[in-house]
Amino acid sequence: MNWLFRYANPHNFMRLSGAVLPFTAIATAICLAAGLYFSFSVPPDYQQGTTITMLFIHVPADVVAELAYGAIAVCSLLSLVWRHPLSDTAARAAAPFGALFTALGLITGALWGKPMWGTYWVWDARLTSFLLLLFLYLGYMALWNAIEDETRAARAAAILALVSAINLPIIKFSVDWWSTLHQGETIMAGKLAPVYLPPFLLMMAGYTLLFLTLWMIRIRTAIVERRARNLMVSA
Amino acid sequence: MISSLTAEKLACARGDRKLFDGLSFRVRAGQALSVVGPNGAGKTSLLRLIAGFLTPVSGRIVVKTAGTESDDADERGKLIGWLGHHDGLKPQLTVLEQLKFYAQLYDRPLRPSGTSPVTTGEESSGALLERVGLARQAELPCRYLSAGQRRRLALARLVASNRSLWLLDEPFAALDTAGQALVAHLMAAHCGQGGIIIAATHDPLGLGNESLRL
Amino acid sequence: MSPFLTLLARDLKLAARSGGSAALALSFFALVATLVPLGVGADLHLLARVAGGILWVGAVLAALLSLDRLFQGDYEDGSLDVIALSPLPLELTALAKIAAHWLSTGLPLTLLSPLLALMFNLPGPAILTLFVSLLIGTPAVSAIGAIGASLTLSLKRGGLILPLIILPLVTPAVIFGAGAVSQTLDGMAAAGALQLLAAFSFAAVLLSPFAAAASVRLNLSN
Amino acid sequence: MNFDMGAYGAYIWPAYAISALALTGATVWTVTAWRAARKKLAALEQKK
Repeated sequence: MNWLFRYANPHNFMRLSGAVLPFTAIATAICLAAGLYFSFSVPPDYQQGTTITMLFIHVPADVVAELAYGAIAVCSLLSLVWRHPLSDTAARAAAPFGALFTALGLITGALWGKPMWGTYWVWDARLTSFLLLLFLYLGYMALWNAIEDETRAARAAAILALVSAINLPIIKFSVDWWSTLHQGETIMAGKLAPVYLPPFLLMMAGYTLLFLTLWMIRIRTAIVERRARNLMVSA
Repeated sequence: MISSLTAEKLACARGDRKLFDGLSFRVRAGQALSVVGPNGAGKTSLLRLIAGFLTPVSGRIVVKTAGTESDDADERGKLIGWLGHHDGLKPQLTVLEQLKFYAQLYDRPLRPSGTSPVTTGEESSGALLERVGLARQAELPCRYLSAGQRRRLALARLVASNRSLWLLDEPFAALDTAGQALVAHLMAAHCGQGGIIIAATHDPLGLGNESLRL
Repeated sequence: MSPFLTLLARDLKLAARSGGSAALALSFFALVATLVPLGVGADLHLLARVAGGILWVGAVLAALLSLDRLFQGDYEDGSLDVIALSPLPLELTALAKIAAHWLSTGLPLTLLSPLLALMFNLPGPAILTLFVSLLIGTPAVSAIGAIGASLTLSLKRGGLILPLIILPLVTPAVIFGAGAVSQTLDGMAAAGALQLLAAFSFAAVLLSPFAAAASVRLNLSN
Repeated sequence: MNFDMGAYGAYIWPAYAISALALTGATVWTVTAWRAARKKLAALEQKK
């Protein structure tokens, strides 16, 4: 674990992230621009028609939403087991972006659903799971904000994140089970034709890189804010 | 039985604020240590550190018992009798119920009054309540107790827990002269049996003990 | 009596004496069940269809009512410090409190449910499924609820944040429980759903004490 | 490039617009907060 701690030290993190950030920012811009270009250059799908373009913004949002929760869970584990303060900062910083991507996944999913099923909201298993994920994010952030003492808030939030991470697959399983019970429909049917892969993969990379970039800036902001606070306290 | 407690270069912080640093002391069996200092100096934090509720930023606490040495907080916790700021009493329970609950929770069930002891030193609930001056209140729900009476019941609970390392936070608070004399008497008896007392207090303990200024 | 049973007995005594939290939960449960027909109409066919879901949701909400005080009372009056130093490990302390909460709310709610189910025109076999599902599912609500209660025990307004934390985590119980009832209604075997519910409940009761103990420990460092 | 989404445009364009708005908003918010924090720290360090 030692190598990890070397980079997890706030000072080293600032240096490392400062060096990496310009590259991720540029890569994000390139991926998103190219992704958008290809999104509007592909032919309509023989089944879904032009709604296939929805896929390029809906699925990446969903994937990043889950990725962010995974990131929070891993950081929480690091924080609880090795008591590393930077992992708390990192976990907290990821939450608002995770919630945002979850919300985007839900909104684009609803807008995709309307032309597909004629209604904005169907209680489809995936959408329902993501709605629950949004509530998990909201609860996590609310707990962070509710507890005044920062170290205690961090540990409490970490426990909640881990409990939720263990429960999340069970929740998804139960929602899938429930959806078969009520003959629900699934939004992602069939395999993606090769012609759609370039925009899909580019948008996927763009969303992921955007999340990583914003996340790093957010962690840096939190570190700088803590330094400023320490200066004010000691002055 | 505990033979000594040693603090080695303890440092304690609350949030970003440092309370104390490099704090070392030793208390031996039969001794009492009073921790004095202004409000906010960290008296309660020191007690919570010893109890294992808080972890020190650096330093360690070593407890010696009959030849073995340990700095494990859980091990230490099994020796501790705790009397905090709050008395830990439920308004809905009667004095006797409350006392019996804590005695059983600490696996030291009290003998019902009027029965004879099975082992030596086993006290009956009635005798214990008599000792702290609450015999007449035995069947009274705790919500009707005065602050001083609540403190007396908390003391009875402390005695019933039969622990050798007493951590007391302001043991004289809320007590009248007679109550303070009772505390002094209980503490002298505890030290007399080879126990250790560490008490955060404004007043000196009156046991000719050492004091630690924070 | 062992320390575990001692704590369990005390918490049950406290629940019985402090205005009867069981009575409050039961009244709330019955009230929710009364409001639903007033809201959706008295169509007995429709009521039978939604009964499983409504009664499960109502039971979960009713059980949540008294949950925020699970550790808070002991925390505020200093009892928790004394309990933490007792021979009883905090994990078992949490388990005792989960058991006390279930015995004083989950179990009474389960016992009341057949009566409310009758008022919802639920047929006999479905009532039995509902009863069994609540019996094996409500312990999970108490157990997961205990995690939330321990995380929010130092908060003055913990009662507001608790449902936000807990409800998403107990959805599997609601899904399997109410699902079992609708399967029975449709003439299918509900054993599969009940087994899933039992597995979820078992895991929750087994694992929650560890999470709750960890968060109680963290709140003692105050 | 083909921007003719046909009848589905009514759903596709709002979805893209909301996504773009939200992600741009998040970026602006993050960068603004970062700059403000940097400025505050710099001011405090100057005072020392």
